[in-house]
Amino acid sequence: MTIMNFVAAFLFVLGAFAFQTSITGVNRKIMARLQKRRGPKWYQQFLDIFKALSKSSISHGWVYDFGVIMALGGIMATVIFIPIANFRAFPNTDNVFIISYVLAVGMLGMAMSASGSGNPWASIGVGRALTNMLAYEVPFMIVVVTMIYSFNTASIGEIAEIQQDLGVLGWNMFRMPLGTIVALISLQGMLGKKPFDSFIAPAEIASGPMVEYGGKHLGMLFILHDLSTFIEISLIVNLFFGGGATFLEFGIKYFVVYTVANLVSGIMPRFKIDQAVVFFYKFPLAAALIQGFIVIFTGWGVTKWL
Amino acid sequence: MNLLSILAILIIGGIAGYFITKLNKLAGAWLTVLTSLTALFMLFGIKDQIGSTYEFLYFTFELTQIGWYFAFVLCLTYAMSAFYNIYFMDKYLYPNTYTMLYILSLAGSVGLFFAKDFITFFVFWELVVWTSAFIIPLGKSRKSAYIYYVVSSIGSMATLFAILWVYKLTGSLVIREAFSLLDVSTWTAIFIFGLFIFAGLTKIGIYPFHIWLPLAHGSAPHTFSPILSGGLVKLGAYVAYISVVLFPAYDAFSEAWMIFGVPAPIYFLMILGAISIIIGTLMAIRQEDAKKLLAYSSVANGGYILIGILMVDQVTFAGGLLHLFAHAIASATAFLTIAAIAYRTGTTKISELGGMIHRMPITYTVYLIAIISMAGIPPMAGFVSKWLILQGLASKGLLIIAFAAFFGSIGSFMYVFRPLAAVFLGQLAPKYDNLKEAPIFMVIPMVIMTGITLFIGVFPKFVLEMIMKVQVEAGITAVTMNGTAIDIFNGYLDAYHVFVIFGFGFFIALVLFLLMPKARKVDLMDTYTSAEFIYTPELLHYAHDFYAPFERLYENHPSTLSLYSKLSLKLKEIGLFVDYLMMSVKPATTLLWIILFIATVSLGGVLS
Amino acid sequence: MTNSMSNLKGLLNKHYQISEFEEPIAMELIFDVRNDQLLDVLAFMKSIGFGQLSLLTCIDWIEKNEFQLVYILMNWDSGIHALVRTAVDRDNPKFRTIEHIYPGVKYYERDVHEFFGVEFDGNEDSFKHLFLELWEADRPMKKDFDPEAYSEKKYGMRKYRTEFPRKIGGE
Amino acid sequence: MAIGDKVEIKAWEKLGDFFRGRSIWMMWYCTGCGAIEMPPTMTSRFDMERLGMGPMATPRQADILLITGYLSVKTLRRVIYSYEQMQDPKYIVAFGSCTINGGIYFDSYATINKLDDYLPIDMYIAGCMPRPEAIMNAFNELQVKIRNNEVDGWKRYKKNYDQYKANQMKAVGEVFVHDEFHE
Repeated sequence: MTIMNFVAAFLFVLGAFAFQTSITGVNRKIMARLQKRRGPKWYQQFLDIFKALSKSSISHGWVYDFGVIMALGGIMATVIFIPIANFRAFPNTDNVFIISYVLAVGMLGMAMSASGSGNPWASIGVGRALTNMLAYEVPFMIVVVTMIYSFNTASIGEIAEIQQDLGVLGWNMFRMPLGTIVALISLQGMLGKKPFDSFIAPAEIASGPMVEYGGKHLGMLFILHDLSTFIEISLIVNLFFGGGATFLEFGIKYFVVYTVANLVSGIMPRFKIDQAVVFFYKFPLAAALIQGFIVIFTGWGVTKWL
Repeated sequence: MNLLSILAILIIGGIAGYFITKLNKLAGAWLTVLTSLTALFMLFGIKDQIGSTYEFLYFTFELTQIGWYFAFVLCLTYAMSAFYNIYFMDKYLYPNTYTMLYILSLAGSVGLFFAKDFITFFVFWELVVWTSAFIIPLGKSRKSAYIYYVVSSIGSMATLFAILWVYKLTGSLVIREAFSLLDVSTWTAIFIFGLFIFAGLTKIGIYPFHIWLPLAHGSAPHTFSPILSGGLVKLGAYVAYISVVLFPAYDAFSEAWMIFGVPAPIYFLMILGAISIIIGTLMAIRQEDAKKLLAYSSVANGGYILIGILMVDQVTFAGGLLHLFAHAIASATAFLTIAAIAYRTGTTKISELGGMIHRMPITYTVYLIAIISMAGIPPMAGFVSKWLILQGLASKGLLIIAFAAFFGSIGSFMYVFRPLAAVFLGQLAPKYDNLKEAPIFMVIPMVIMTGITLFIGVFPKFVLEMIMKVQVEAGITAVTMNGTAIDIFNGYLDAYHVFVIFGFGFFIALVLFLLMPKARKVDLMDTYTSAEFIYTPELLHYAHDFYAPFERLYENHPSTLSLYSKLSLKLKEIGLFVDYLMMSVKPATTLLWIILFIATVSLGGVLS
Repeated sequence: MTNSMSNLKGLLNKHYQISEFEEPIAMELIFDVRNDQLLDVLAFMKSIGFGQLSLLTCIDWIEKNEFQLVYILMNWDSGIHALVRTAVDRDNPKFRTIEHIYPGVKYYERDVHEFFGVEFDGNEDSFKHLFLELWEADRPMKKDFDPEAYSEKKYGMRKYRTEFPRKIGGE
Repeated sequence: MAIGDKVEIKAWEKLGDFFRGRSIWMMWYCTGCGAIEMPPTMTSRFDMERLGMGPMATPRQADILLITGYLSVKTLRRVIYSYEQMQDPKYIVAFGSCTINGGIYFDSYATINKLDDYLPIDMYIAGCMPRPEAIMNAFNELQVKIRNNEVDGWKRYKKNYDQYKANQMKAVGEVFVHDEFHE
């Protein structure tokens, strides 16, 4: 807990923000090419965020501001917990449950400030966001539990290292294929990408919780969105694709996973919120439980390997 | 200053309370505050006399670590809720009986935790059941008191039967001694274990016996529901502790059938706990009344506690006990905030309230921290306990229970957020314009409880040390701590580091926020309504049917209450039929009985 | 389908002595009715199958100094559109409501009142405004209302400078 | 304050202009017949996103309000209400001649003739409805002007606010309508 840790953590957060925002910019170009148009410049996402920060803003009361600050603070703390390629801002804080629950602090902060804005659309959007979270989080967590049970550790960094020691075939993508499919599906829900983004539907509920945000609040929420995307994608890369031995390897895997998620979201329609819940409690939940029972009872893929 | 003096103060205080409140209601209320506070401080006084036993008439008490821990939780909830009596006393029909029953129920539960033999245990158990059964009808409905009493007495009768059976088998009534002498076949062991834990299931409100909890908590007087869900539910946890740890459950079922490495009867009870988590969460999400919502959340959290205690291992057991503490504080605080709102506005229905934060900001912050702890989000105490439970379940590989645990914790985000958004945030109705903040003696306990939740959330060492002593006393390997971090074999949680890093992140966000030009304050009604003009705040407040799309999924859900009423109707029919057979005056039935008699006699002759 | 058209005309002629009919296009019948007969005719038409009142509108004949109310009915079975017309005095436009025959006419009567000023007693809603917000001038659809003058007075016209640019080749 | 004279611009506004000039969010409020020209401008043939522009759902998030064509009195009330909900700095682009002098609806009792009386317009696009090329060219032009800090519609609105309000009251009577449909 020395000053160096805090400086490293701050630089890490800045780096994560810069890295993810530029990848979002590149992906906006890829999405444009998907729709046969040229798309913006790669640094357009930076321009949007700093433009939003430069505008004047309104406030609906202290909880409206406090919620946004708490959300961004929670998300920045979660970014500090993420281990990448043997870099850890603080030792021993990369526990899976800590990351997924501090992520919930960010969600709760934004939900509180959105409802505090007094707009009914914001409350409807938040209600949908929490229902959506109930849908995608449970199957993902079951897969994570099976992983903790089989690797006997809940720290993401150690799980990534174990996969790296076993070489390329050691990645959980090959060891637990069903689990990886479930994780990628719930990744769509985590990122709020197309099939499961009914809580920020722009035309239907005027972009849900974001309805009353403008100026610096909107800029901070854009930063929050990019950082939470960074957290979720690096969570998936570390747990299922063997994390990176070096920053470069991690970056490539990160880009591939994010682009695949973006392309899937480019072509998918939008589920109604109760359809999303029903969908997640059919195939993904069943696949997660089957994967769990395979690993626990027979040990394939973890203890016994071909 | 020993255990007997605490019990003496409580019992004498209770009886004296009856007469004092007759003279002056306020004095009676202050009496409840003083007695529960002295009980709490004296409890700390006798912390070093662990292990000593006491004798009084034919009651014997023994000061154990586990008893001390439970008594500490109970006294804390009682003391904090007692402050509310000051304001609610003149709202009750019979204030004097209320004070007496209030203090006697605390005396009952404290005596129960330190009972050495079964008789003392059962006497104080019945004292608690009776006193709380009479307090509940002081609130809105009598029917819920009947259901509460019936379900509790089923549990206590089952436990009484088990006690007498153990007494017949071992000849001793002292709890620890009787259980150690007991060596019976697996099936009788399962039967005794089942009967014993029955009282625990009914008190915690586990699946088949959870029907009384929402009714009793929902309609109990505003100051007693925090105690009901914060304190009295924990009695069931104590009985579960006895029937799993003192009664050698794990080695009694060692050769029983094993599922997932857990003996079958214990695994069955954990499944019941898991079901009650899921049912509690689903029902809490769709409640319209804030108190019923919190009652169902107690059902869900009761499931967590039961699963934690049943596991009796290093991590999940500690998680269960810590969750007991964290849930007691968080649920009591949440109920107190709802009571404060009911005191000011007179209603607890979510759709009738809105925008309370503008008039009651302190109550809002207290409620916010309470639900952060109930939902198990860092940096609150609820997170540490849920973390322990989830780590334990993950290490044992119990997938179904883990599914229920995750469903419960993610679902708790939904139902804790519903009152936050619909009652506290959103538009303020004009009729609540001149609302004042909760009075001073309501704010004090709320702030203390919030401080405790936050403090234990950041430094769990203080409560975990008590739990480690309990684990050592129960013969389990205690959970290991190094410095402020919990360091177990498959996980590492330094709550203090998490809090500091969260503070660091918050600081960066705050600096970024203050760097930018100041935001212009805008009224709540000046909001985006797609360019249409709306002037009445009630129209613009989204509170009724908050999770409508999700609730539609399980609209016509099967309810256990209707199952029981169907059973009782079936019973009535059988009764009527027997009555018709035996009591009717028609000659045909007497003729029937004569023929039957002759047939049996002649048949008997043939057979022999 | 002509027989239903012809026996419709026969019925109307027998009961209400309406003789002249117009059929501008197939399946459409237009005829005039006196004021006092209108309610009976409409009730009669509804009874023989004209269940839908598609529209009530009004025409301002300023030279004949009368408003002409047109009720467009439709018969779902035979597919015939019937336009029942009646005249109302322009200076004192009073008429009775037919809400009890065709309830749907409530908002049409309110619309006609707002734009023409015809009062339908018996339907007290019709005196409230419907489309025009905060309107204080005369009824806009009447022919003696000059919209251009109103627009100029209320919203003002853009003044264009009349002197043209200097001659080409000037400095 | 004519646009011509350069007032001393604080560094903050200069930096802001750099970003505001390259990323503009359009409010999704189609007021007239020109709105149908926006989809082709946004989709693959002309792709407005190349300029860093995209639609946003609510006035709080948007920077630019497009008045696309004729503007009836009732819509003007809603436009004024939305315009005032937008965050500074905000711009208005008016399409076609109906916003300049009433266009073909100059003699209608329901539509206004001179939008400039009621709202500060930053840019007009000629054409009875301008094609996407004209719209893209106008947006490009607008972005250059924003970068050089020459767009001050919102400052004009704030400076002579009561003049604008007086004009609005003359035409609209009362922006906030109280009747049975808006209680």
